[in-house]
Amino acid sequence: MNLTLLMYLVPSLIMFGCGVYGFLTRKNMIAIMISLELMLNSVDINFVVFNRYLFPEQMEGMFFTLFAIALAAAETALALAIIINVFRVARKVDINQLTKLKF
Amino acid sequence: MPLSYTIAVIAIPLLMFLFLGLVGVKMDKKLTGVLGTIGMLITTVLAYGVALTYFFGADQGQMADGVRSAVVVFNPDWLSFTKTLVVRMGIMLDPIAAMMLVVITTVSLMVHLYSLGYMCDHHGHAEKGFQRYYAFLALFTFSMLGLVVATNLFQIFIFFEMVGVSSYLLIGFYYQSPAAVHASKKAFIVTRLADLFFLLGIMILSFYTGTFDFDKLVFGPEGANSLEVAQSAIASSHGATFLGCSVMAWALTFIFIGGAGKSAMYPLHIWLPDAMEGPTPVSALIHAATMVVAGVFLVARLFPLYVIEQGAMEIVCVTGAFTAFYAAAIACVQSDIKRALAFSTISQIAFMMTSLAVSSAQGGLIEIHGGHGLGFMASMFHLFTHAMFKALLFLCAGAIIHAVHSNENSQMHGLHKYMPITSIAFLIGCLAIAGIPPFAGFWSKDEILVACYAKGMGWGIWMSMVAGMTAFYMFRIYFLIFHWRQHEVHTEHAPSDQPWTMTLPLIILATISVVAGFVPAHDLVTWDGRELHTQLNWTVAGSSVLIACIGIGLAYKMYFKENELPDKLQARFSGLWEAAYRRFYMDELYQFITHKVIFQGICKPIAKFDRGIIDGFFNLLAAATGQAAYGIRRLQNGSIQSYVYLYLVGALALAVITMVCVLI
Amino acid sequence: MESVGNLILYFVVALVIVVCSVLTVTTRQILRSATYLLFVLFATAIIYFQMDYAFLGAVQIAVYAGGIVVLFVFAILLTHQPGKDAQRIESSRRVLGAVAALLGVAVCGYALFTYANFCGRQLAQMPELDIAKIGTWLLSTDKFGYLLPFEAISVLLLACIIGGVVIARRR
Amino acid sequence: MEIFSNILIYFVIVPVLTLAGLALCSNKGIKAIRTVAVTGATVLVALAIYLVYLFLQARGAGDTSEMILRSDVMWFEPFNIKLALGVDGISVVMILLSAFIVFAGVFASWRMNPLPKQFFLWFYLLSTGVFGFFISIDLFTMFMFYEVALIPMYLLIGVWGSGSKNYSAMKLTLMLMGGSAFLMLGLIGIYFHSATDGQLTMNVLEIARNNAIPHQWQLWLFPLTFIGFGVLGAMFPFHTWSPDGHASAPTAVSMLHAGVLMKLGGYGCFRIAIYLMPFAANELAWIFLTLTGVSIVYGAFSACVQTDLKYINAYSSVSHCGMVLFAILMFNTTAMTGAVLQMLSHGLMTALFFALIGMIYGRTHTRDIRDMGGMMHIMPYLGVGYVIAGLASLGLPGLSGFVAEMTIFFGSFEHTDTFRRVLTIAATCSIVITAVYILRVVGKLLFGAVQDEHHRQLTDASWDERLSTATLMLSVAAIGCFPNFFVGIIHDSFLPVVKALGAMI
Repeated sequence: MNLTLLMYLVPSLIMFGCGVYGFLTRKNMIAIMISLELMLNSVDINFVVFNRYLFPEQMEGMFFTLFAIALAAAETALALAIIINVFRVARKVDINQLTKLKF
Repeated sequence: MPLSYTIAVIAIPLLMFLFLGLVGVKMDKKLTGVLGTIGMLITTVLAYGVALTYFFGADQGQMADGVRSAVVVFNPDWLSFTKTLVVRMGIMLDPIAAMMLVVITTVSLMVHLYSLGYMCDHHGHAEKGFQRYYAFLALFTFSMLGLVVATNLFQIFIFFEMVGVSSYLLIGFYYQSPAAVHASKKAFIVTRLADLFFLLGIMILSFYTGTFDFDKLVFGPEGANSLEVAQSAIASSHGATFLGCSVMAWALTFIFIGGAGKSAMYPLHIWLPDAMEGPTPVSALIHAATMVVAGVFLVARLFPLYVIEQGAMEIVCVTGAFTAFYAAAIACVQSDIKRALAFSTISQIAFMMTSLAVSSAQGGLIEIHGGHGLGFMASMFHLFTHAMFKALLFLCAGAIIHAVHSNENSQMHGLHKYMPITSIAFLIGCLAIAGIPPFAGFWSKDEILVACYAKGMGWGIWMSMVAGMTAFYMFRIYFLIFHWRQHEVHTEHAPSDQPWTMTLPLIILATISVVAGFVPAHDLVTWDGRELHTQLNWTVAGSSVLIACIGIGLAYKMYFKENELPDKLQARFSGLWEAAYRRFYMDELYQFITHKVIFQGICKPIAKFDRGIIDGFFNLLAAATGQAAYGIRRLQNGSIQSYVYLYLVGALALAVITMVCVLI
Repeated sequence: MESVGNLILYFVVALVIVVCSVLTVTTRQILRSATYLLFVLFATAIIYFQMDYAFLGAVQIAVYAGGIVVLFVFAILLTHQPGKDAQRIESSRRVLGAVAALLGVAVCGYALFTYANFCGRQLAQMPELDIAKIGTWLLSTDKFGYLLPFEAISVLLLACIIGGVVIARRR
Repeated sequence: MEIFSNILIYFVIVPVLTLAGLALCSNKGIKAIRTVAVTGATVLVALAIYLVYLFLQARGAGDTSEMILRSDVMWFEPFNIKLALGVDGISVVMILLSAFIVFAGVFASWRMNPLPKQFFLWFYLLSTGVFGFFISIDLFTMFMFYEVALIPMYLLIGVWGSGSKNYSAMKLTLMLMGGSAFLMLGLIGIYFHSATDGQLTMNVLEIARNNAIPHQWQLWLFPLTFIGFGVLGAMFPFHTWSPDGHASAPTAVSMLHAGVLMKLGGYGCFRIAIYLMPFAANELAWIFLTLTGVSIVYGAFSACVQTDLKYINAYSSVSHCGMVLFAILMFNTTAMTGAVLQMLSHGLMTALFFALIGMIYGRTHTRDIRDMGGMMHIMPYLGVGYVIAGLASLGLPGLSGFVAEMTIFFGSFEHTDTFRRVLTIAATCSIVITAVYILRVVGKLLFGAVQDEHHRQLTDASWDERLSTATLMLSVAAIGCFPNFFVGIIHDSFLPVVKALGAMI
């Protein structure tokens, strides 16, 4: 039995599905961020395995993932900073209740 | 140019109106009145000059071959509709115009003078709005003079409107009284309705003849009254018929309706009794002597056309005859002195109208050319005399009202003792209108009756009967006011004759009413300008005097001394009496039509339709757009999760579609 | 033919990924959620190692597991009282989310299994990849040179730093 | 630049300069603001009178060209858009009318509060649009100025209005913009069929000369343009913006809007819709004749039961403006002359009406005639003014309404077919209904007893109000007394159109 490309894609797909589910259902902003990370991660995996399996001579996928990780880190940091700030003001993190800026 | 100073007759009242209207407010009240009266006096002198020059003067271009023709003094273009159809504003003198100048200026001068006293309270202080009153009087006089000297039909229409407005302003002079406001509104709208028909008539007539000008319409190109243009116009429109009548008949009928509105012919008479809400001198000037005869004047002006178009003439005749009787019947039971006089006016104007209309019946067109037209002459003559004695009666009524502060004859009674001059003047007026020789009314009314008998025995008898009723109701009023029983003095001041400014016009008018019958009208105001040789028809004259005497005798019997007879008769014929007193419910009918049908039935639904349906549609459009926007906005709810959800749905749908496409 | 160790490792990793992913989004305690995420991230790192991208795996562990998750934990601790469960998610929302997620998975899975003819590929040989090479590539402008994205990311990170400072500053 | 030697361009430059002057004034300096505004208006009146003089001189000297004072400046080469200027008799009198109403409007808003500077800024922007529209003969330029005149309306009503001003401003602007959407489609269509071969053009005169719009296209484009302008001309059933809009607008804006802006509609219908598409005009006239005929009677009937002074006047405008379009559609010189006279007359007397209503409203703070009475006693000047305006409206000879209506009726009556005859007679009937509602309001508002004792303290018109209304009253009387002067200016300008229409039959 060999480890084919598909075998890596399937867990990644499931991870992505979980991310989507979490993103859609969670109300807590931090939980949403976590779901987002799941999705990002799954995409990272895809990039890497596609690169490794299909174009082993090249490095695009790997580098893209590298950058994506960096971006994700920055984005998460910023997002969490915002969430904490919002929490400081509104004392809540539930997106259903944070409707002050709506419309 | 001969007679060019006629312009001053028109211009002075206009200038007086502008002057009094613009700067009068700043001036002393009495001064404005005196100024107005002086202006009117000058106008009157000039107008007499014009009339005398026209009738008797050396040749001013008005006499040709023994025929008195029209003189157009000047006639500039005012408004061009097309190259040929041009409205002109000018002055034209012909017998009836010259006569009307005299009538209008005389009565107007009397009213100006009389108002100096009438428009003051008992202490001699002028009423509020005195300046305005004189300004409006001047405006009215101007408009009326402009009307009678009109050179074309459209000019008459213009001044018809102008006199209508002056009348509106004067009836509503006491604008804080709701009754006056209502009456002025009613007068204007009813006459306006009539003017609509007048306008339609002018439109039709001018369309087929291509002109408004009288010198083309009714006076031929060469000399007087060759009817070529009119005839050719009628011939040219001969094929054009509408609902079975020739277009010309329609046009003339419509024009008559216009005149009927102003002259208060049934059923457009309803405004005139209400118009008595205005100051009494105004009633004397406008609603007895001058403006109300504008309709008669109009028909007389277009007389040659009516002669050709007998259909229209019949309508005039029937309307006139009916109105004469109808108004006389109502006048017999009115208790308000001015109302009674108003119905009397309606009746008398109807006499003139009928007289005009019967005159054409003297044979065919050829004979008319030959010089008949007694009715025309009689009508104009009656117009003249009636203006004098009816103005007299109204001014007397004004003096009485001024003395007793009431219009109801129940408040008067027995005034002969207190106001002898007024009483005598009133009596002269009554005798004149009743047709007792030698007073003015006898001569003119006699000619009318002769003309009516000439048309047919029935017409003559009918009109004689109305003449008898006239004598009855006039003396009924007279006896009820001046006799009946002792006057009960209600106020501190016992009623008395009024100051000279008011009495002098009464005396002058009474004098005129006595002598006016001897004016040789048959030489002067004939329809074709030729002298008309008439002589007294003894049969008709005798019988009409007899009928008048019977009427007077009946009135004497019933009303000279207080007695039960009137009440008994009233109880006996209560239905009829009530109907006549309520003017045969014409006002109620109009009220129903205007308020229930037009106002409630048309205007309100239309306004509702506009707000509800049409505006509603646009609002609905806007609301639908707004709702759609709100609906779409819901998608933009700020929740990132819904966005993702929608995005997913969209992406999945795309994917599914792609797959399906690939599969197929 | 893979080595058995490799296979076992793969299955363990796959199992961890699937189970922990599901747990991440279903647990009602947010701190646990972060912890499960950590496991997923570690498992992902192991995949990178398996793929011979050692540097990437190291970055994954250091940045993601070491940095981001720590941030999450801090944020959670700052905004939540420990031990308190999140509210139960209403079922309609859950069902809708699940349907959407499952549908997405189903469509992608269907596509993978049906059309992706490359899915059976085996792991091929790859040239040696050391850190020096990665560093050169990152800063070169040749083919496989990534200077431009590198700089772009730098600028972006700078912006993020400034943004973070601005946001976090007390007013 | 050569174009600056054309006097017409100054009709745009003067308002723009006034705008600039106003912008330089400080918000507080009410005196400076008034001075600038009055100077601008006075210069405009002087220019307009000079233009009439120039026009008469040119015509007197035998210049029979369709438009005088022509000049063209290329503006946007690819589409051949030019700043094409030129006037004929109709534009000349329209410019004169606009100048007078702007003048009166400035005085009517003498005590405008708050934000007088901003008010006059928008007011003059609107005027710029109006004058620009009347002097240009290029479709694009006309449309542009048309929009310039339209948009300030929204702010003028929305900011300075009264009552439900937001709703009204929105309604008015949206409906008029809806109209301009139609119009724009129409104009684009005309442009693309403006020439059979060679250069497409926006110039009205050239399009008319080319006469190249295919007949089946005309049948589409004519309704678009006619309705587009008809909305502004308050044509039934697109008139509903008028009552609400006027009711909420401040005095001067109502004046300018009813007095001038609504005239843009009639002018446009004539100058663009009918002139450029005579075939469709002939074919489709019956539809629009019916609509406008309905407008006339319908507006008059609706006015009979309104209780708000401005509503009465707005519905009366529907009736009177219906008369304008009605007459234009009669396609003969007399009726069309009447239409322009009616535009002048309606412009002046409605402006007068709105000015007076504004002044009364400013004192009593109500416009409901049921709450007022006996005003003649309290404010005689305004009362007399109102009566004069009313008499002008119901067609008293000597005032402008009469000559206009009569010319229209007599012109319309020249047609012998039953359809037009019936419509003409129906339209003629409106003179009675007009009398009814005018006298009703005069009776309730001015006459009778004073309804509210507080009204007894109110004052009569101040000098600026007197000046404003007296200007309009004199103009109304001038047209009414010397109609042939105006007819002489207007009359010949219709000949090309009537000729084009005649060629179609």
